[in-house]
Amino acid sequence: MTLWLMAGLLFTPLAWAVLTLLTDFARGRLVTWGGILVQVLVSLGLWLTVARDGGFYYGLGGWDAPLGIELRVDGLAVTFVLLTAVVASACGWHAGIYIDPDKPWHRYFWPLFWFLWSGLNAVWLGDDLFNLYVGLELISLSAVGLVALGGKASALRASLRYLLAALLGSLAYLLGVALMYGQFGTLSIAGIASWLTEHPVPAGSGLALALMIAGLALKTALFPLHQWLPPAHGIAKSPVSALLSALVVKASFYIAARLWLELGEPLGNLVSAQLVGLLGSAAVVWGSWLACRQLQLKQVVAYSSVAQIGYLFLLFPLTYSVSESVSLQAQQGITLQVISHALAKAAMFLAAGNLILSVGSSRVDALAGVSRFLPFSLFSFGLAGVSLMSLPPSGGFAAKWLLLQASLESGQWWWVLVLLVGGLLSAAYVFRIFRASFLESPESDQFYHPARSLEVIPMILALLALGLGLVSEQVLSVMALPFEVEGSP
Amino acid sequence: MTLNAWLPVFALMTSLVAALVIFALPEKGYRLRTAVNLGAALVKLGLVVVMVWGVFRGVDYGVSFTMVPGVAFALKADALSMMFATLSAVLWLLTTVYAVGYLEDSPNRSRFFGFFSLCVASTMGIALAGNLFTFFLFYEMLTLSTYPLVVHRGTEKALKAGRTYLIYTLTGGAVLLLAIAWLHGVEGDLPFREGGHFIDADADIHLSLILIFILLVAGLGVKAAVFPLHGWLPQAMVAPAPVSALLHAVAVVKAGAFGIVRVVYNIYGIEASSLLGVLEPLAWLAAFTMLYGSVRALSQVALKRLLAFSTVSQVSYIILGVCLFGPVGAAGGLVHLLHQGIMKITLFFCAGNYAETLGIHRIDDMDGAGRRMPGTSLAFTIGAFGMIGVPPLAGFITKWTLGSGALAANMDWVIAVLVLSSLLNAAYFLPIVHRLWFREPNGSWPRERRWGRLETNAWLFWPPLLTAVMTVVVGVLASLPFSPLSWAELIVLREYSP
Amino acid sequence: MIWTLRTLFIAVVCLAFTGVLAASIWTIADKPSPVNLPQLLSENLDRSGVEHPVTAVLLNFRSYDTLLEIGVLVIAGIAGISMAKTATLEDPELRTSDSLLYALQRWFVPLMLVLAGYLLWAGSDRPGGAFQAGAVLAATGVLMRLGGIPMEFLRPGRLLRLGLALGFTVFLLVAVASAIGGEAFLAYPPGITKTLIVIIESVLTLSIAMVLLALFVSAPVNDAEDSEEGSSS
Amino acid sequence: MTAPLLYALVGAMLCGIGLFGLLRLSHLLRKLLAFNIMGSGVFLVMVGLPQHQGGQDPVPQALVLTGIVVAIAATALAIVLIRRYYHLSGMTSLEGETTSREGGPE
Repeated sequence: MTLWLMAGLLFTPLAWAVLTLLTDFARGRLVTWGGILVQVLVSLGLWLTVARDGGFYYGLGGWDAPLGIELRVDGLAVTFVLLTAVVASACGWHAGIYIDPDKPWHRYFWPLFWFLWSGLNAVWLGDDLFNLYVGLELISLSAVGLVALGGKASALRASLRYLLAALLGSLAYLLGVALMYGQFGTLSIAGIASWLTEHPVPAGSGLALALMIAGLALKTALFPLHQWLPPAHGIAKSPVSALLSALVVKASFYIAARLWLELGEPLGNLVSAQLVGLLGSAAVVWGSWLACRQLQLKQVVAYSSVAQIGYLFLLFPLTYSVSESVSLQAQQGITLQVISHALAKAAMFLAAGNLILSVGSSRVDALAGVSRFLPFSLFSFGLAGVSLMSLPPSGGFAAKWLLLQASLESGQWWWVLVLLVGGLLSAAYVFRIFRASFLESPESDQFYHPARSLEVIPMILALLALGLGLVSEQVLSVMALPFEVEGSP
Repeated sequence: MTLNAWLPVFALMTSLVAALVIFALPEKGYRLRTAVNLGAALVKLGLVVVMVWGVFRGVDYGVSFTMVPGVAFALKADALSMMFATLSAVLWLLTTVYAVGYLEDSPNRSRFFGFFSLCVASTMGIALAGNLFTFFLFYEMLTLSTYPLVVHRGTEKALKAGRTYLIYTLTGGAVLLLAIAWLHGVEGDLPFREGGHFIDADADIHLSLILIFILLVAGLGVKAAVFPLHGWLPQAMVAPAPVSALLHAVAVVKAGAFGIVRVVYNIYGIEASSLLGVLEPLAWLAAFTMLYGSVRALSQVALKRLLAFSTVSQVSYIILGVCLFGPVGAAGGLVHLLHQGIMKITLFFCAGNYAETLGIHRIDDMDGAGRRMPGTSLAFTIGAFGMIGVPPLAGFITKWTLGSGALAANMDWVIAVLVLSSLLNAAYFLPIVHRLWFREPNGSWPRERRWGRLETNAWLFWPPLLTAVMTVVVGVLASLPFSPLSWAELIVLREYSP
Repeated sequence: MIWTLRTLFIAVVCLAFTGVLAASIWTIADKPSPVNLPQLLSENLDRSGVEHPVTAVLLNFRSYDTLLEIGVLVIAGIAGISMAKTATLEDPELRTSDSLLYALQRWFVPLMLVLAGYLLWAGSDRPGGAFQAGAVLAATGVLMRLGGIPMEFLRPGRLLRLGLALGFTVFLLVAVASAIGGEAFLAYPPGITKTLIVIIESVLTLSIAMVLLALFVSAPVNDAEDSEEGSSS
Repeated sequence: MTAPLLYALVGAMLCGIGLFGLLRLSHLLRKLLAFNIMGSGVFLVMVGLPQHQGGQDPVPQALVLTGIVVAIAATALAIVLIRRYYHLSGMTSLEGETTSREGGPE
């Protein structure tokens, strides 16, 4: 059973990529919707399996680490697999209706979409440093392809910028992998971690971790390495933006977090942990501030991603040399933040796309008066905003609560200020959109209601983000499952 | 789980479901929307009445589950929450009736009533919250759902007021969250409990507790419009009259005041608060706000702004009452939660009627309006007299009880403040009453009204009269069981002898 | 002035980076690594079905890496041909009448094809393999294209897409088929490992050549027509 | 010092040079070349470092082969993008953009 679930997870996206490559857009859409169903079922199946039996290592091709590639199937990984299934299905469903099927180059949307998905699954489950690199590249290149698809010069510039940043990030990561392999002779994260628990830390190994995390931070667009993100996320088609902001940046963060949690205690140091946290805080403030100043709707949302990503990096200081309970709280908080941001941001981008479709302009001030038409998408946008502002009962709030607790308990009260100020700043940019929509202006008569199904999708995502806070205990409990270590090196 | 556990949830859901249904209804579905609105309000009132009876008999209503690791989402009905719940359920019904009339033929009604219902759902949640965490959850939801109501008119002025409102309340919310998170870090998850949790607190956490108390009051004080955090309230007056009525009489300011009551009684406990020495400064602040609001009200020219400053002053009565150590003063403060709600909603309904029917917004235009709209003006007069504290109206009961409580608590200066405040109340309300009845009309509205017809739309006419009658009734019958005063005494009894 | 300062700053940063990196390498090189992977590998080489250890690693022990790697290549190919929107890829400027090039072609194309075949075959016991062969094959295609020899299959039609996907598909099918046979994923059934690997290598060669060639010819020559949502308009 | 270690150290130098190029150069093709130089440096480190003491190690060799393919795919994609970008805008660098500067109005 597990075999089939793993196969479904890793190979059906690849198979669907090939299938959709051979068809045109309209048929590719049907094929994709079928594939989405399979993926959702498989992801759910694996999640249930892990929720029932606990996590395990899975050696691909019958070869265990360190010789072969091992996958780490634990609660966190399957939670993200499921999250990906939800968000990517929503984006795929939305894209099928949203994207113009008559443009010949749009047929390439589906294969790229499926490659992206397979890369994401590979990253969530990966436990092999080099395999993670290949997975990252799979994600980056398909994401760049999606941004550039059929674009004009500005889209190409954005995608080039994105590509160069992603490549530099990958190289830094790969250099770290090279050093790690040179030092430990294995590529398995679990192998390195277990060796480090029994032996003294060898000299010169901090740089490898630093390089990897720096490269991944660049790919995650941590301030001040964030400049590539807003143009790329802002200019892509809305379903693509949603995928990028919701999932793609999370993939590189996920690897960084995994590395830090497994290797950070022996190889890291306090200064760098605090520094990463500081950069995250700067991202929160600076990203929100710039989001307030953007004139384009999707740029607002894109800069908001920069800010929200900043929170994620508070994981580093909050898990370094603190008590077990604080570390757990911080991990839970960050996990919730990842999930709720993924859901909320996907909802927001999709809703923004619908709004742009409705008013025929991408500017914020073009929204004047649209509130009168009671656009469903505006409502979804607002509900997603509640989560971004981390107001209750959203998942964002639950995340913030846990992070507040972790900061207070570990005595690092300065992060408390960041969390509170960040919430207020995000309220500033979210309500800026609402302010525009509530303005009663005489000329706002033009309004086009997009198809209902386009509007329903962001609403579902937004409601999930909102409701996540109420069930966060249940969601987090899957992560805390015991992990079967047998078979680990 | 039994039905009892679910009653608070149902009470919460009535308005939540109503909100969702209303959002889904088309703008033109006027009848259906009104029916949903009134139906939900009536159902909610019924549920609340059942729970009041149950709480009186000592039934335990409550439901709770772990929401975030370490914290529970808890709904619970105790005597205090029923007081607030009753207030909002009764006044929601009346305000809905009023709003249906007030917004006749205006645009965006679907949006308005949707958020209006959400707002009431939040208020209900605040009333029924079983711990600070849950309280905060609904407290923020209230902020969000009132924003669209404040900016409802969509003018630049309204949007500016909305922004001010948000800046104040969201910042207050952030401070409150900090305080709650800190408190949680110190003591863990604290359910609201009669007598509080900190009576035997270690001396080494006293400083943290005092700091947390200050933060809590600062966070809650924004909504309660305690000086110097009151700035949003007069600006928010651009909202339509039913919103002002609801915001000022029931939802927002009361949520803040109610929160402070909860913190003092059910988190810290009155004795522990007194022991920590935090009550006295709070009492001084409340007293100052009482006087400050009244003084500012004196110089207002717009009727609704005057009422807003009057609210600033009146809400602090509640806080002052809470700070008086001793059962009598406490009852006085608590009962004002209800009394002020009833009186102030009357005044706002009347102000709305003047604006809607005669186009009066400024005080100097009110000359002689009493002849044109006697019913409304009668209601206004009763409300104003109540505010001043004329016996036997509701305001008198409050002030009398507060005064006795102050004496019992050996805080004689409070009497002076009460007297001074009443004089100031009279100083700004009596001239208006005088204008209404004894000046020649100078407005441009038609002088004579046609006989056989109400002075204004029936939907607008009856709610203020009804609340005016209530103002009289709760004053006259204050000593009967289930009167607000008796109920407040029941709460106090449970608090002081847990 | 600012330009120079900036350059200087970057230069100093890069130098420092190089220094730290070199120092780190120096330190690491001192100690033997705790896991002796080469030994483990040679112990298991028999079971891999290939004699050459690098090929064994690529196509057996770490075949998932290779599968994804081909995926990356296909992505690049897809993204490349999505840029080429012309129906015809005939580029008159490229059609040369240079007689020297013709002469070269006549000699080189067959030679290079043979070389590609040799590289592919050599992969099982010597350095070499699918990628090298594919690269040579692609170079042959480039040469042909420069010489103006029409290559119908490079039109962005189904044939090209099929070619792009071929190697990847076969690889994937083998992976799935092995599971149907009851093995773990990407585990080759014992006995026919060698055959399967040779098949995979051959189709991979074709696909790799196809992708590289497609990327070479996807010269974007027409204007984009799609409007963007986020761009200022 | 053995030959593999020398490779690794040269790789470190190439990394530095490539990084400098990536950060300093503005012409897109040069940036891309710089990326490839840095990539080569990384591959050299990857191959050189483990073989310094352990002797022949096929694993890093295989990894580098995979890495090269990935790098080639990325380079090819970048070139296609650069060509198309040049075709549409006539520009060869990302600088000089006035439309999407950070913070400024767009």
